[in-house]
Amino acid sequence: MPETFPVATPIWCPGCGDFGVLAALKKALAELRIPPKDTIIVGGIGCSGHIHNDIQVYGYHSLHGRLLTTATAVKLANPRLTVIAAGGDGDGYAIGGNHFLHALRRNPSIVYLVMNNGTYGLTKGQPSPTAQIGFEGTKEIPFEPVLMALSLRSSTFVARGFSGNQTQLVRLIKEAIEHESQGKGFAFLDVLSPCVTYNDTYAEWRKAVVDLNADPDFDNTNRSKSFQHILETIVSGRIPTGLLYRGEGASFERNVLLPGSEPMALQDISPEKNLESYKKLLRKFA
Amino acid sequence: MPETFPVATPIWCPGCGDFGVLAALKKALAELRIPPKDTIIVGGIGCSGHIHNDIQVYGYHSLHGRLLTTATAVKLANPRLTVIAAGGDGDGYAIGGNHFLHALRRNPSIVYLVMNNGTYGLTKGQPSPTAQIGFEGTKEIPFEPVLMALSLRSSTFVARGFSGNQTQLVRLIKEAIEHESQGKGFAFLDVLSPCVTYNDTYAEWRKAVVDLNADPDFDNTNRSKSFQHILETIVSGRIPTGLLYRGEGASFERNVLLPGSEPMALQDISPEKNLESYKKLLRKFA
Amino acid sequence: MTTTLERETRPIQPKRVNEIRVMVGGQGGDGTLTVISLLARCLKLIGLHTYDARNVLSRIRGGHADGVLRGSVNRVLCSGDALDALVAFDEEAVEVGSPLLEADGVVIFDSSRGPLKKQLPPRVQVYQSKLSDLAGTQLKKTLLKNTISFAILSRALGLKQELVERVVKERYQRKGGEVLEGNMAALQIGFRLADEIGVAAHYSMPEGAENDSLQVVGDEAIGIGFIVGGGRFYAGYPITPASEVLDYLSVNLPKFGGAAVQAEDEISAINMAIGAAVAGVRSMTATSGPGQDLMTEGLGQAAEAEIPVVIVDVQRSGPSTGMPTKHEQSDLNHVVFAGHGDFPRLVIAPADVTDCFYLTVDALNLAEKYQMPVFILIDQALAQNSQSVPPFDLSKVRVERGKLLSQTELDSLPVYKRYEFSSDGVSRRTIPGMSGGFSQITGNEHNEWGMVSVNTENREKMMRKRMLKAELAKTEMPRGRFYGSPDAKIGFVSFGSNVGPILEAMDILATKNVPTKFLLVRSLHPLHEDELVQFLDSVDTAFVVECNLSGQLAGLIRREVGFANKIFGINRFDGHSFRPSEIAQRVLEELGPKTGGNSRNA
Amino acid sequence: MTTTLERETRPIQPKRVNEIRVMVGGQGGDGTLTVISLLARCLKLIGLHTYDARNVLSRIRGGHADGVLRGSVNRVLCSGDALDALVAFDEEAVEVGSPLLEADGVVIFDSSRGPLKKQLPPRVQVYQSKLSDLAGTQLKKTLLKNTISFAILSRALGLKQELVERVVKERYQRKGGEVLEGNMAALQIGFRLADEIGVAAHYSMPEGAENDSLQVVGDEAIGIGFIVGGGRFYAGYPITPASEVLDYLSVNLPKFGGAAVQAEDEISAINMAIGAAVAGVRSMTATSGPGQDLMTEGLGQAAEAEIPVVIVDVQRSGPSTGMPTKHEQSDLNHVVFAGHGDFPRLVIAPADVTDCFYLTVDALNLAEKYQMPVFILIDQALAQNSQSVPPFDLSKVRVERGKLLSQTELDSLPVYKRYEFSSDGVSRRTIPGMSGGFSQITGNEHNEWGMVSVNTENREKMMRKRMLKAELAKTEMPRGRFYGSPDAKIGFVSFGSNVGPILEAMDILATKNVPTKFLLVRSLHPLHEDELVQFLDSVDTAFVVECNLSGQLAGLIRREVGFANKIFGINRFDGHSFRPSEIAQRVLEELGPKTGGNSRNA
Ligand SMILES: Cc1ncc(C[n+]2csc(CCOP(=O)(O)OP(=O)(O)O)c2C)c(N)n1
Ligand SMILES: Cc1ncc(C[n+]2csc(CCOP(=O)(O)OP(=O)(O)O)c2C)c(N)n1
Ligand code: SF4
Ligand code: SF4
Ligand SMILES: [Mg+2]
Ligand SMILES: [Mg+2]
Repeated sequence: MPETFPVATPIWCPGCGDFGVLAALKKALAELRIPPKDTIIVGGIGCSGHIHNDIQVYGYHSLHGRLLTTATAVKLANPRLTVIAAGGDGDGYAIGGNHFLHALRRNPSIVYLVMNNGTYGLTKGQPSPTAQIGFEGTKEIPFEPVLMALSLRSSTFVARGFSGNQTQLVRLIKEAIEHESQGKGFAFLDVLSPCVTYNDTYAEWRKAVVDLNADPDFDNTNRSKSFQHILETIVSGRIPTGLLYRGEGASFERNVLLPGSEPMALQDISPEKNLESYKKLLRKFA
Repeated sequence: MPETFPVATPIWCPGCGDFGVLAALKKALAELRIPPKDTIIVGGIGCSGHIHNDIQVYGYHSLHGRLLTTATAVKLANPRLTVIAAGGDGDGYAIGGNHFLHALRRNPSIVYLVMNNGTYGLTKGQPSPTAQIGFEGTKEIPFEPVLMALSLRSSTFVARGFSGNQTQLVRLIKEAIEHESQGKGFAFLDVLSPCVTYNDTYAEWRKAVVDLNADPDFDNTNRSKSFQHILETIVSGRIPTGLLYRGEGASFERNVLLPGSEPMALQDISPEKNLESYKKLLRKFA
Repeated sequence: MTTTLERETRPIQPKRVNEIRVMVGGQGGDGTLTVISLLARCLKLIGLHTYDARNVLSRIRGGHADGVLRGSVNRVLCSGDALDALVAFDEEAVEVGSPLLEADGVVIFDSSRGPLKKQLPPRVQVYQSKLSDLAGTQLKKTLLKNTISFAILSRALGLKQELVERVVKERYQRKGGEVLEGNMAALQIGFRLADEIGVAAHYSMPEGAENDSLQVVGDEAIGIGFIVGGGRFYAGYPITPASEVLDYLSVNLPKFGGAAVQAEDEISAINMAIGAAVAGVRSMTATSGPGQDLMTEGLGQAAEAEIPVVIVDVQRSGPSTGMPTKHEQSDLNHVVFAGHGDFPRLVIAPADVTDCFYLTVDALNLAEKYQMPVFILIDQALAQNSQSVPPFDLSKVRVERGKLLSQTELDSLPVYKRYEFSSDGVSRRTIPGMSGGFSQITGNEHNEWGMVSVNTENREKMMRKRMLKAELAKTEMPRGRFYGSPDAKIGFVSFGSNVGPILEAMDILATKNVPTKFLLVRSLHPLHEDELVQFLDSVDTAFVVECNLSGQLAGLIRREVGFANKIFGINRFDGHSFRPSEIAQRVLEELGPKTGGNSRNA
Repeated sequence: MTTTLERETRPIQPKRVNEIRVMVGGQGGDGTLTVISLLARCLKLIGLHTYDARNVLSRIRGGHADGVLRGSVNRVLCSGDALDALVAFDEEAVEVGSPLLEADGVVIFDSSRGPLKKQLPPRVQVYQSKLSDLAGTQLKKTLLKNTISFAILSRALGLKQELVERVVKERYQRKGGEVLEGNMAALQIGFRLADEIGVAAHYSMPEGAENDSLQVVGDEAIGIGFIVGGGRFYAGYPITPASEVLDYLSVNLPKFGGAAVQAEDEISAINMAIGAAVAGVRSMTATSGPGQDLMTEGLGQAAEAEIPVVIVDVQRSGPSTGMPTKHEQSDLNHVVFAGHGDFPRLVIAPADVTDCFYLTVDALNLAEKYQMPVFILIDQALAQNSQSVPPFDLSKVRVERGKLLSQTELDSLPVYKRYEFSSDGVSRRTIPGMSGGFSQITGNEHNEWGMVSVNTENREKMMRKRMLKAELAKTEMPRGRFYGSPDAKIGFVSFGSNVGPILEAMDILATKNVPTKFLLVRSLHPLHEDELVQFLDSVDTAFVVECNLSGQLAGLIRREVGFANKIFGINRFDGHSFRPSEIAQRVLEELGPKTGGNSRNA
């Protein structure tokens, strides 16, 4: 086997929440024995968006905010791959908001990990759409990605973890990867991952997080009930975490691809291979 | 008073739902006696996006999908104006989805009318994000803009009308304009407006629409209950209409602008006017 | 209601022609353009070549719309200068079409809304009748006026009734039932009407066997080329006049295990194309100006990260939303220069439908061999007007994947680096799923491994590596085509669908003793300087013909090879293609009384 | 732990200098750059002019980062070629800085992680000590190593202790408490350390009274110019190296009843700027390459719909995400040519911080007078490096709103048409809220009323109307600046922050008997052909100096005025600004043994 790229040392500040996400992701991949060669991480642009450099799998560093649309196409091109999109909250909820919406709508089987710190770390601490009121003068009510994810009737996996809770996070990432690998659709996992340099929310978040899956009243298969439960939790000043919703629906690749056909990426596209069908294409115009 | 542009004859196909939206909008503006000179309609790109040509007020024809962000800035520039953004579902929910999300998040006091026909009329009938399953091969579950609007905790006005129900539509547009004029925030009104040429849903929609405001059990001031009610209605095959949610929150212009200051658009910006404060700016660098 | 076909009483002798030009005009969306396609089919069946052009508004119904069909024993690449016949469903259509009519032309007019008002030249033969009313009363469907008019038109053109019936039948066979019956009935009504009042055969065309040419529009030819060239993933967002690529591929790609995705916008479209390419699929996106603008960032990403992707730009009238359905060639500057930073890209400009097919295959090969974005730049006329073309030769199609490694090749390497420096600037590629091929693909500056790097030496080498690829790719880019007399001192330089009008303008000029020659450029970036220098050296005056105001091609030429003082621009930017006569006219005006003189600089 | 300042024993004589150049280097995010700004303040207080430059990575902590400060009795516009002193917090900083050190330079090294390994030239004076450890043990805050080092540095530079104390006090006054105390304590530790082991004053600078210049970076100067020029609405999305404009305006615009909105992306930012402009507000957006790409469609919209908007492009190393924190000048092609279709735009290129201020005011006036998008194109070095500049003269600021009507003027018109044809192409503007001023503003082609139109005659007139505006605007665009000996046969042509290194390169060349001259271009589009023609006519060789690989400025010049055979490119694209010596060197190499000879074409 050829020698390939040397895994990088993370660029993050000491204490950055993203270290926890990286650790949990590595653990989850290892525990599930996902073959690295069949795994691709599509990173966003931001501090978080460097995560693909730090694991020995295939990596693609997308444009700012475009990781989901790129990852969707990777999946269509080769559904045998485990496709993990991972980026920041600025990347995903500010500039990338529309692709988030449409990924939820299409339900491609990819994992989407958002390292949510309420700020734009890499550009030095501007408020992101999830910034808490008061941060850097923010006055708008923070955007709640998990509620929005629930609001799309096609969403099938909505979860939130916390970089400070590794046990839960590893479990959630594993469940997300399983959802993806089984072709069940879009596995969305928002991870609270504090930016210790610009928006150090560790202490508040540690106090506020609550694992809804620990609440016997919480039903994560009922969209409206989950919505209500999450909303109430937020209004009461706590932060809901856990696997917040799990539903069923056809995945995008199932809707789009010819059942049973060879992944496009692996097809023999030499013209001889399809000569007869190509001739048919021409006949339509004769 | 100078003679100004001659109001255009709509470009729409005979029977297009957009005629009903135009009629209702004109009626609402007239009944509320909104001064035309203080009104601006920001149109999208699409058949629907020509509506601003058909009323004698100020008109701006935005780029495809960009009407909301443009309209938001118009409002900040001059909060005294009545700002109405009006466009199609392709414009607003496909290419423009991110600005929709962020308008909901910021809550600027503008009206947003979407002429929703489930298709891209002007480009000849491709499915839009709200296309029904089966239309032109659509397999994805249609996007529900009203649910998404509810999922943003900052939304303050979420409604749906039907071009085929003028009484209700006029009422809803009036309520939306009042919300806007009173500076209460973003008044979102999705209007079912069939495309008779490419996706003629008149008959189905007429059967399916239900006015939730007529249901005494429906509480449009409770976000989760409304969410649940709408979702159940949809799942049961009907289409919820009416004023679906009304809430309170600071508007974007309130959050952003210096209280009591003259609208930027009307300020005297001659340098003499602010010489002393300009000098102060320079002193910071001395 | 009685119908009368008001006929004037001059005796008509069928004129023998090698070519026929017909316009059908009416209101947008009422199916008048169907007449054009029915006629095109008829002419093909008797062995003629066709060219059609459509002129519509950016609205679905209403407003003037027309189509022109030109049939000829020779291949034609534009709709020419004049019309032999005009089918007009309203007065406006007569306003639009009649100025182009030959002196002895024929007009078929639907007088349902009143008799023709427009005064036409004396030798023009007008047949008018209340066609819509007739269709309404007798067939309960006013739109069948189209088919009625087609029957009358076919008589005036001297076409055989069986042929016409066969074509209409074929056309509506699939829909069957009412639709088929209605149209067949309408035909009969039309024939009867024509008989009743004796519509003469004004023209007689050479009739041969059906020719084997294909009738295809440029957008479709690109779609076919894409599939045949091994393309399997397409992402696009609807936009005039590029939607036909999406439409064609949506229907046909799935048959090959591929997918055409309607993205949420053009940013998504190009990033999807990039994503599929990263995974190892030949991918493409197509759009027009506004969408191109939105793809600018993705373009630079593909170049920096060395991802093969083909981007089709179907030009329409800009700037901004502009005139969405109208023709223009004004995106050259954009496709050549847009995007921050210096990076390589290739811009190929097919000039006819045949080019659209073959050059799309070339574009796919170039993209993959040189691992960079490749533009196919066409214009509305080329994209949407159908041309008769010789059947595409599938045996000429090659799929060349460049340095894409097989697993066996990869296994034999001691080290694999995605961006390894090499003598031709091209590095070996792997795709996810291969063992031992891990790579980091990134739009950041990177080292050979694909890891982010700001090392200055590495930076310089990486920049030169990428640029070198474009230089080498140039040797494989399509060469220009030369036409005309080598000795001529008056030259044309142009690209895209202008080839049609220019070739005919050259014929006109030849008849006026102005010999000309013509360099049809087919690679816009990099330009083949050698062919331009040679051509420009050899002429006194070079007319650079382009459908834009600012002379974008002329600007590129000045930038790359100079010759500013020989270049004179012939520009049109009103939303329409050039007409041959207009080009000839402008040349003559410029040359002044004594032809061949040196011209002033544009 | 005992601290030792290891001192070599050569006796030091303070060198009288008119200029001092200091680098401080360490790990990103650990505050080493604060030393630079403290020093800058000190030098200003003794009457010197300063220039600083920062070299950081695109990460928040870790990785090499350094800053260079140059203080001088004259205004300086670049960091020059060499260093007098280097403060290094790690070995890497010594690697980076030492090659630039003067033979008798000074190094202050933090040896907490071990004594300096790097072998330095014999006359270099090294002071090393465990500064971080000292700060950690004595002050419980290792970051205070910076302030300690500053004390030592100030000694080596011969600065007065009171001055240094005053500056540090001023700096931390606002934060007060622990922060202020910590820093003051650190200073004392530093001074004591220096005393203990007798750090010599290596330099002696002329000391005068505080000068009245401002120390400003380009991004801020644009922000100030914007406010003073009447700008009230700004929308932007964070991006290096343009974020400082957003930061500055977020703090300062609200004071004037304006707003700086952080948009969700750059598409939103430009469309917000457009929206505010439609409503009548002077508006602006700023971004760097990736964001510029995304603004392309909005640019065309502003041009077609004739909306005044100012767009600041702060260039960084491209393409794509590239090297986000690094310098480059490679967006010329993009800002001049990006966008489908033909449309007018203006591109202004400030060359120094003073220009940034005044030309922003000009840009606002031009945008509104000619109702079109105006670019301000700067580069990372100009945007983020601070310069000492003469106080901006507010009395020179004019706000010219062109044909924006007052209500009274509007009342007197019989007809109001937003896009009325006029002799200068500019139409009268109204804003919503005015009575009788209804208009339709659109990016579609339109007639004078602003109603969608595809009429061919109207189209041609509207296209020419818009283009005419750019031609007329040109007469008001900033002219270039000329430097050097009029008779020189060797010329430089350049733009932006290259002015600094080129002027110093000219001095170097003068000492080698190579007289040169220099045309600093400040309008990139339209170019002032006259000044270029005159300049290029007058030289044998023109070195076009630019920080990009492909020679974008050279390309523009060739396209517009030719002279290809006189133009020779000096290009740098490794992420750093030119150094004066490097430019001089390249000229000498090119000219070969006999200076002044004709050079080959690039
Ligand atoms: C089109 C574009 N706009 C702006 C930027 C600059 N930029 C780089 S990272 C970033 C935001 C990072 O925030 P987030 O995604 O939350 O990541 P974090 O650094 O917080 O992990 C921005 C705006 C860019 N690279 N591209
Ligand atoms: C950037 C861009 N992409 C594509 C288009 C082409 N386009 C024009 S209208 C339209 C969609 C119209 O659909 P919708 O908004 O639903 O309006 P409708 O016509 O149905 O009222 C599209 C894609 C465009 N104008 N600009
Ligand atoms: S700036 Fe914030 S998000 Fe970025 S690496 Fe540092 S702690 Fe993490
Ligand atoms: S195409 Fe559809 S949406 Fe457009 S005008 Fe016609 S009916 Fe209305
Ligand atoms: Mg973040
Ligand atoms: Mg629609």
